[in-house]
Amino acid sequence: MNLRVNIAGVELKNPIMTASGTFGSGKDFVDYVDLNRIGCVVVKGVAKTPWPGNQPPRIAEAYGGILNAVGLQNPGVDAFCQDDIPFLRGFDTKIAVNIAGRTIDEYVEVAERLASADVDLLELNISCPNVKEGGVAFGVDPAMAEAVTRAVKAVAGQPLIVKLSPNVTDIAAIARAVEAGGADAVSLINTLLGARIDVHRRAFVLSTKQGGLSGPAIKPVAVRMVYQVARAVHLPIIGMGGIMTGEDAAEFLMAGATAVAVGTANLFKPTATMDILDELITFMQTTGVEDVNTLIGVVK
Amino acid sequence: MNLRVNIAGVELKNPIMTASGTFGSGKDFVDYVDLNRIGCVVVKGVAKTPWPGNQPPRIAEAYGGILNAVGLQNPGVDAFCQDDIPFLRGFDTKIAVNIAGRTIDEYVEVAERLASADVDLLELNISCPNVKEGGVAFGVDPAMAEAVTRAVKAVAGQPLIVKLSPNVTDIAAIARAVEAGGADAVSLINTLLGARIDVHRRAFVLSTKQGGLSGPAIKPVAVRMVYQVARAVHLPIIGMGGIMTGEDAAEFLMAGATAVAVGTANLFKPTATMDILDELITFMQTTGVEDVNTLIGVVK
Amino acid sequence: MCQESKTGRTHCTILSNEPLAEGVRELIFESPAMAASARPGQFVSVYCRHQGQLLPRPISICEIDRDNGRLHLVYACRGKGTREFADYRPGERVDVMGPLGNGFPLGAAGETNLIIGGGVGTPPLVELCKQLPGRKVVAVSFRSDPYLIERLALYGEVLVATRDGSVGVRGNAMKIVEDRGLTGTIFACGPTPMLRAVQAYAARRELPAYLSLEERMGCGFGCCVGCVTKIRDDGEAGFSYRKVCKDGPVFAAEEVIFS
Amino acid sequence: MCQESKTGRTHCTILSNEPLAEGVRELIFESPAMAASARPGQFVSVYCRHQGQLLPRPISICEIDRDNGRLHLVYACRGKGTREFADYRPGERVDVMGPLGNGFPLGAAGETNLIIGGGVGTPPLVELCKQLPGRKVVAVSFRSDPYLIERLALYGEVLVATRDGSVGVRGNAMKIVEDRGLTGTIFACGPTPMLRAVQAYAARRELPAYLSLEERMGCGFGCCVGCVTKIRDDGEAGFSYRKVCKDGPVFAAEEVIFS
Ligand SMILES: Cc1cc2nc3c(=O)[nH]c(=O)nc-3n(C[C@H](O)[C@H](O)[C@H](O)COP(=O)(O)OP(=O)(O)OC[C@H]3O[C@@H](n4cnc5c(N)ncnc54)[C@H](O)[C@@H]3O)c2cc1C
Ligand SMILES: Cc1cc2nc3c(=O)[nH]c(=O)nc-3n(C[C@H](O)[C@H](O)[C@H](O)COP(=O)(O)OP(=O)(O)OC[C@H]3O[C@@H](n4cnc5c(N)ncnc54)[C@H](O)[C@@H]3O)c2cc1C
Ligand SMILES: Cc1cc2nc3c(=O)[nH]c(=O)nc-3n(C[C@H](O)[C@H](O)[C@H](O)COP(=O)(O)O)c2cc1C
Ligand SMILES: Cc1cc2nc3c(=O)[nH]c(=O)nc-3n(C[C@H](O)[C@H](O)[C@H](O)COP(=O)(O)O)c2cc1C
Ligand code: FES
Ligand code: FES
Repeated sequence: MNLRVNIAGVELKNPIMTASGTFGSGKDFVDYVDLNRIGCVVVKGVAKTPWPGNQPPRIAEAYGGILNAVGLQNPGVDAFCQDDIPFLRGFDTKIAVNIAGRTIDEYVEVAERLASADVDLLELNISCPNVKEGGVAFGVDPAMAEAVTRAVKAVAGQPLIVKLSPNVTDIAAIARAVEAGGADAVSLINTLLGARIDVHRRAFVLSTKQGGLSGPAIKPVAVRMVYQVARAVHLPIIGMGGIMTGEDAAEFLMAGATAVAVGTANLFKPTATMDILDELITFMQTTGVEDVNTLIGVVK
Repeated sequence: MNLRVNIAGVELKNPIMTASGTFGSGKDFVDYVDLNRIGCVVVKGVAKTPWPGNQPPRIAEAYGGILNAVGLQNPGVDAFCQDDIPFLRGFDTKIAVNIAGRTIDEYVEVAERLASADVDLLELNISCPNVKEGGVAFGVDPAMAEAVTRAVKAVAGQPLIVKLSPNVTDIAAIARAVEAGGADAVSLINTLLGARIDVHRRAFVLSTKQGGLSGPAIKPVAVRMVYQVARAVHLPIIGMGGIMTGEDAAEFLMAGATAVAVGTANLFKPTATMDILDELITFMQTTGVEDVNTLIGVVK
Repeated sequence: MCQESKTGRTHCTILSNEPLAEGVRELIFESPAMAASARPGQFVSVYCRHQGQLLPRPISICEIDRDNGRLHLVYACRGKGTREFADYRPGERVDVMGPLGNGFPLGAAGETNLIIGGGVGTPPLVELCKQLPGRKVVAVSFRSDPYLIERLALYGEVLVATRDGSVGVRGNAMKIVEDRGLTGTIFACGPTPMLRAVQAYAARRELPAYLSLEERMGCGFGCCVGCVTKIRDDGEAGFSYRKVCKDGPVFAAEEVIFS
Repeated sequence: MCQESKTGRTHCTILSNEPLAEGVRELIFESPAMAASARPGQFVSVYCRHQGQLLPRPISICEIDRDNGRLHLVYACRGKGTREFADYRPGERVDVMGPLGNGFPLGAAGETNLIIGGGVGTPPLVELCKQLPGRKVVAVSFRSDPYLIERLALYGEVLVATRDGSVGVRGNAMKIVEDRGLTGTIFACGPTPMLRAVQAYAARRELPAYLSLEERMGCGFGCCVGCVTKIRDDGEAGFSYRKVCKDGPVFAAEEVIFS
C-alpha cells in the first residue's frame, strides 16, 4: 500500500499532517504519539518577534467544536529555530512552519530568517481571525492575498503553502489570487468567525468577543471549500476542518486534497493523528485502495 | 412578565418565531404544538408559480447539524393563499411569508400578490443556497441586495424583513445595503454552504453536491453575525441558527436580536418551539428579568 | 414504560435487543400508545444518543404487540446510528417517535396476495402478513443468512432466495416470482432495484402492486420536504415530488417514477 | 478496571458517585495507573458523553487511593458537563485523562502550614493535607453547606466559614485567617477573589504562598495555549502568559498577576 503523497516537491510518508496551533511543536505529544509516523508536523504560528497573545479566556465550548482566541501567542522565530527545529529533526517527519505577521514586511522577515533554516515547508497564515493584524485583511482580499504571497515567495527558501480563510464570499477567487502570486500549495480552512455569550454573566465568553470556530461542526463547510478550490487552481491542497476519523480524512482527499491536517481533534484526543492514520489505512484496505493518491479528487 | 416584542410595527406575543422551511405552514405541528403560543409562524418559501425543488437525496447528516438541498419546493403563491392563510388564521399567531424568486420581477410579483393577502410580514429570501437562482446572487452583493429590497418594498403591503446569507465576507455591508433599500427588518442567518461525501459510494450525499448547513453546529457563526449586524444597522433583527434551548434564544437576544427563529430543532423535536419558549420563560424567572425587551442587545 | 405525551419524541424502555442474523438485530421496546395506534407498514424514527448525529433513523415496525404494549423493530447494523443501536441493553432507554407514515393499504388485499421482500425490507412484511386478509405467498431474499422466515411461515407459504445460494434459490425474490409466474395483489418492500423489478412485473401482468420506498429523511413527519420521491401526476412535468415519510412510505406501483 | 494505554484518554469504571452536599458529589473511579503516579494538586480531565460538548472538564484530584488503584474527585454540578456527570452510576464508564499539571510543591512545606480553601477549591486540599509534612491549620469556606470537613480534620485543625453564617464564621476563609492573624506557609485553592486576598495577605505578612488557579481549558495537556494566566517576568511587558494546565495549576503567589 502506498501512502506517500507529494506537496510541491516535498514527499510526505503519509497524508496526515497537524493543523497549526493545535500541536505546538509536537513536544506535548511525545507521550501519546510516535512523531515518526506523522507525514508532516505543521507548527504553531511563528512571528518575527515574540507575541504575547490575547487575554484569557481564550477558549469557549461550542456544539461539536470550540471557539479559540489564542491570538498567535508565540516566542518569535529565533526562539523557534533554536528550540523547536532541533527537537523535530530528531524525528523522521517533515516540518512546516506557519508564519504569522501584521504587515507584508513582517511576513517577509520571518520567511527570510527561515530561508536558511532546516525546515521543509512554509505555511503563510493570512487568515487568523484572532488578532486584528493577524493577516485576516490579507486573507479576505484577493489583491492583498496575491501581494503578500508574491512578496514572501520572493524570499522563501522552501515551498510556500498559503493558508486560506473561510470567512469570504468566494474562496476560489482568493485561491486563484495566491496561485497568481506564486503559491506552491494552499491549505484550508482556517477557523470560522464565531462568538458565544454566557447568558448568566451577560458577557461574551472570549476576552476578544469573537474567535475562531473549529472542530467537527465546521467539516461540511471545509469539504465544500476544498472541492471548490480544487476546481479553481492547479495547486496541491491541504484539507482540514473537523477531521476526527480516517473516513473524514478520506472525504477531504476525495474532495480534492492531497494531504489533510488534524486540528481540534488533537486537543481532546492526543492520539488523534495516529488513530486517524490507522483508520485511513483500514479504510483503504477494506475498500481495496492500493495507492492513497488514487483517492485525491476522485469525487467530481 | 412581558414577552411581547415589536418587529417593524407588528407586535408578537413572544419572541419565538419559526424559521422558514422547517415548519411548513404549521400543519404538521398541530399534534405537537399549540400554534397559539408561537409569536409568529414564518412559512416556507413561496414563489410566483409552483417549484418542483431538487432531486433527492435532499438531506445529509452533519456533525451537530444537517445539510439540506430542498431547493424551495413549493406550490406557488396562489395555492399558498388558498390553503395556508385560512389555516393559520385559525390561530392567534402572526404570519410571515418567506418569498422566493429567481429575478427581481419574480420577487416583486409574489409581494404584489400578497399585498392584499391577510398576512402580517414578508420575509425576502435573498440567501437560499439551494437553487442556482434562489436569490443567492442577491444575497452576496450589496448593490443587488439593495436593488431587490427597494423593488419589493415599493409594492409590499406588509413590513418587509430581508433574510441575509452568512456566506459572505462582510454581512454588515449587506445589512446596510438592505437598510438603504428600505428593509423594515433583517433576519439571519440562512444556512452555511457545505458538502458531504459518502466515502463508500465515492459520491456527494446530496443530489446537488452542496447544500445548506443548519443546526447547533452553526450557532456561533450566527451569534457573531447578529452582533455584527446589530452594530451596523438600526433595524430590528430576527436571529436564528442552531437555536435548541431557551438559553440559546436568550443568547441571540443579548447579541442584539429582537426575536428569534427556531429552525432545524423542529425537525428532530417537533415540540421545540414550545420547549424553547418555556425555557426562555424559566430563564427570565430565575434571573429576574421582567421584560424580554431588556435582554435585547444587552451584551455590548 | 413510555412517558407518553404529545411530544412525539418519547423515551422508551428497551426490553430486548438480540441478534437475529449476522449484523441484524431485533429491538423490542415498550410503548402502549404507539402499539395501540400502529398499523403494518408504518415506521418509527429512532434517535441516536450520540448528539453529533441528530437525524432520525427510520425503521419499519416489524411486529405490533398490542396486548403487551410493545413494538418490535428489526434493523441492520450499517452506519453510525444503527451500529450505536446494536449496543443498547435491556432496561436502557431510547428516543423514539411514531408511528409515522401510512402503512400498507390492508383494504386493497386480494384473494391471493404476493408478499415480496428483500433484506431489511422484510421486517414490515411480518406484521403485514399477520393483518392482511386473504391467501398469502411470501417471496423473500437475503444476502446469505435469512431471518424472520419462521414468523412469516405462520401466515402463508414462504419462498426464500439468497444471493449466494446458501439457502433456497440463488438470486433475489423476484427471480422466484418470475420463475414461478406468481400472481396476486403485490405488497413489496426492499432495495430499489428489486422494487423496480416488481413494478415492471406488476405492469406486465397487470397486477395491483404497492411498494414501500426508502429515502433519506430530515424530520420523518412531513415538515422539511426532505424525503421526496417522484410520483406521477397530470401536471406539466408529469410528476410531482411527494414525501416518503408522510405521503408514503407505501405508494401504488404505477404511480412511482424511479429515476 | 481502566484500559491503561498511552492514549492519555482512558475509559475508566465508576465505582461510586454519591452526593456530599447540595449540588456537590464525589466520584470514585478505578485507575491503578493514574493512582500510582498522581500527586496532590494535580487534576484530571473528565470528558462528557454528550458529543456536542467536546472539551475536557478539569477536576482536581481530591484523594489518591494508591492501594486500591482509585482516584476520588469532588465536583460541583454547575453547567452542562458537570450536571451530566451527576447522572453517572457505578459500573458505568467515563473517559478521563490524567493526572495533569504539577500539583502543590510538597517540598516547600513549612513547620506550620496554612491551608486555605473555598468551595470546590477545597477538594485538592484533602490529599494535600494527607501528604504535606509539618503542622497544618486549615481554613475553608462554603456558600452554606460544608463538606470534606471530617476528612480534613484528620490532618490538622479545621476552621470553617460560610457565606450565610449557617456553620462557623460568617464570611470566607480569609476572614478567619485575617481575624486570627494566622501564619505559616500558605497553600490555597478557591475562587479568584479569595486567591487575590490570599496573595495580598501573604505579601503583607511576608509568608510564602502557593495558589492553585483556574482557567478555561482547550486541551488540558499544554498544546493549545488556551488556559493562560499572567505570570510576572523580567521582560518588557512585565509578564508572560503561562499555561495553567501544564505550568500550573499551582503558582507561587508573588508571581501571579490577577488582572
Ligand atoms: C420508511 C423506512 C423504513 C425502514 N425500515 C428499516 C427496517 O425496518 N430495518 C432496517 O434495517 N432499515 C430500515 N430502513 C433503512 C434505515 O433507515 C437505514 O439503514 C438507517 O437509517 C441507516 O442509519 P445509520 O445510522 O446506520 O447510517 P448512517 O449512514 O450513519 O446514516 C446517516 C443518515 O442517513 C440516513 N440513511 C442512511 N441509509 C438510509 C436508508 N437506506 N434509508 C433511509 N435513510 C438512510 C440515516 O437515517 C441518517 O439520517 C428504513 C428506511 C426507511 C426510509
Ligand atoms: C485545574 C482546575 C481544577 C478544578 N477542580 C475542580 C474540582 O475539584 N471540583 C469542581 O467542582 N470544579 C473544579 N474545577 C472547576 C471545573 O472545571 C468547572 O466547574 C467545570 O469545568 C464546569 O463545567 P460544566 O460543564 O459544568 O460547565 P459549562 O459551563 O457547561 O462548561 C463549558 C466549558 O467551560 C469550562 N469551564 C466552566 N467553568 C469553568 C471553571 N470554573 N474553570 C475552568 N473551566 C471552566 C468547562 O470546562 C467547559 O469547557 C476546576 C478547574 C480547574 C481549571
Ligand atoms: C487552539 C487553536 C489554535 C490555532 N492556531 C493557529 C495558528 O497559529 N495558525 C494557523 O494558521 N491556524 C491556527 N489554527 C487553525 C487550525 O490550524 C485549523 O485551520 C482549524 O482549527 C480547522 O481545523 P480543525 O477543525 O481540525 O481544528 C488554530 C486552531 C485552534 C483550535
Ligand atoms: C430543511 C430546511 C429548509 C429550509 N428552507 C428555507 C426556505 O424555504 N426559506 C428560507 O429563507 N430559509 C430556509 N431554510 C433556512 C432556515 O430558515 C434557517 O435560516 C436556517 O436553517 C438556520 O436556522 P437553524 O439552524 O435553526 O435551522 C431552510 C432550512 C432547512 C433546514
Ligand atoms: S423527512 Fe421531512 S418531510 Fe419527510
Ligand atoms: S488547556 Fe491547552 S494549553 Fe492548557
